[in-house]
Amino acid sequence: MEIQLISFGKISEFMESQKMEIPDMSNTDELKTYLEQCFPKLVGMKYKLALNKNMVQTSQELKNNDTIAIMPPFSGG
Amino acid sequence: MEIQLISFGKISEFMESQKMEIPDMSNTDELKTYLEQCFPKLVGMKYKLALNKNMVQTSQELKNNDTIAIMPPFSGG
Amino acid sequence: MSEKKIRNIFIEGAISPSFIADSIAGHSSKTTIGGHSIFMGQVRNDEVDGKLVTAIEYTAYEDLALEKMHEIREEIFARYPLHCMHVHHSLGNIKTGEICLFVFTSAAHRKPAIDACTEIVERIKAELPIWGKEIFDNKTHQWKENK
Amino acid sequence: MSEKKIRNIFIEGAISPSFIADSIAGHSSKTTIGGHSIFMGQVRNDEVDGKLVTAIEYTAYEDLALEKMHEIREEIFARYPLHCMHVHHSLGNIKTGEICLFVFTSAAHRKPAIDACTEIVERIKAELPIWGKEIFDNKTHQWKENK
Repeated sequence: MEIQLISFGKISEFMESQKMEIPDMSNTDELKTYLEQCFPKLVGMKYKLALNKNMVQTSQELKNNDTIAIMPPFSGG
Repeated sequence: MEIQLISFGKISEFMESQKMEIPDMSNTDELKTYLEQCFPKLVGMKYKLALNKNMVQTSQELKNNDTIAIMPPFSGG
Repeated sequence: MSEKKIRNIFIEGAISPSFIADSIAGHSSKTTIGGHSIFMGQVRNDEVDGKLVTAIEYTAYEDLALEKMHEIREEIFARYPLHCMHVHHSLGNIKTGEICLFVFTSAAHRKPAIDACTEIVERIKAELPIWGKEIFDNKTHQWKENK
Repeated sequence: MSEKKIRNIFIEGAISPSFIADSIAGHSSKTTIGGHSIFMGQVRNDEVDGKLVTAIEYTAYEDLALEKMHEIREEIFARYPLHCMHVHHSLGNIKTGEICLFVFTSAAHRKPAIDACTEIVERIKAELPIWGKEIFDNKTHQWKENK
């Protein structure tokens, strides 16, 4: 399956926004595990996901062509 | 004795600022009683006194030529 | 005795938005500031028994008010890590929609700026000998009272 | 479903004092307003390990931030009797001393204006996907984190 990855803040320094071919998987928890394997710098970092512009609180179902944003802690204001 | 009376707000509508000759008296509590006799509209009104530009919390000694301000509740801001 | 610098807070007439803008702009060289808090009081056209407020006429016992404001300023600076604080209050006739009070605090971080500003506004209303006379559209009036 | 009017809060570059003055002046015709509360965030020249911050570069996940700000706006209006609320946040490079956040609330009485303003500032910092990159005088940088 394919997903659109968007990264922000310090995460964008080692993970570019990109279309990404990933093994089939069913939810965002599995995706986190996968991403942490591909981008070991993510391990131990605080970050949140947004799935198709909705904040992910608990694991969400993942579908082909979904857009996933990876966001480090906010620092607006 | 003589005092300088200064009035503010709605009190100034019935009690003009004036130099006032009053019977000798020793403190501001006595003055309040006297003023309420001279200006019956004061009775039952909420007001504070200032003696020579200091707020009167408890009765203060009164001397000849003191300045007494009579102030209804504040409404600045 | 410590030296006392009594500042004037009173402005004859309304406080203009451009006066406020100049005050804000004056802080851009103060680069240790991280947060500013502002409160502005504006004259409302309240309705009382079918009459509309068209203006408030402010008077004050100026000497005592400035002394008291000085005390408040000292206490606020003692309790909050403020960079600066500015207070302006109108005297005279202020029409509905015009600004009659401007309180402006600045600090490195937002919390002291916000908390100090709020406390200053409360204390101005409670402690400064200032009176507002609400002028109605039929030329009658009533004296405001802060709650 | 209720109709959603998503407002843009983002401004490219710093927020100027004259922008703020115009915003204030625009409220003088709203004569049911009695109190305005404003918070402004300003870029500080913090020192970190001997390096000085010269600017903060702000980026945001704009779509999500605007959705979230819309939610915050609806909740604030549901809880406080506000007349109006305005929020502006900078994107791009904001130099020390410049203003990057402007929150402006107005109500008939001071308390809802002040309380709502404070709550909006807290929620913007905690909930909006915005990132600040502190640029140091030696061209290195570090990513800010709100506490």
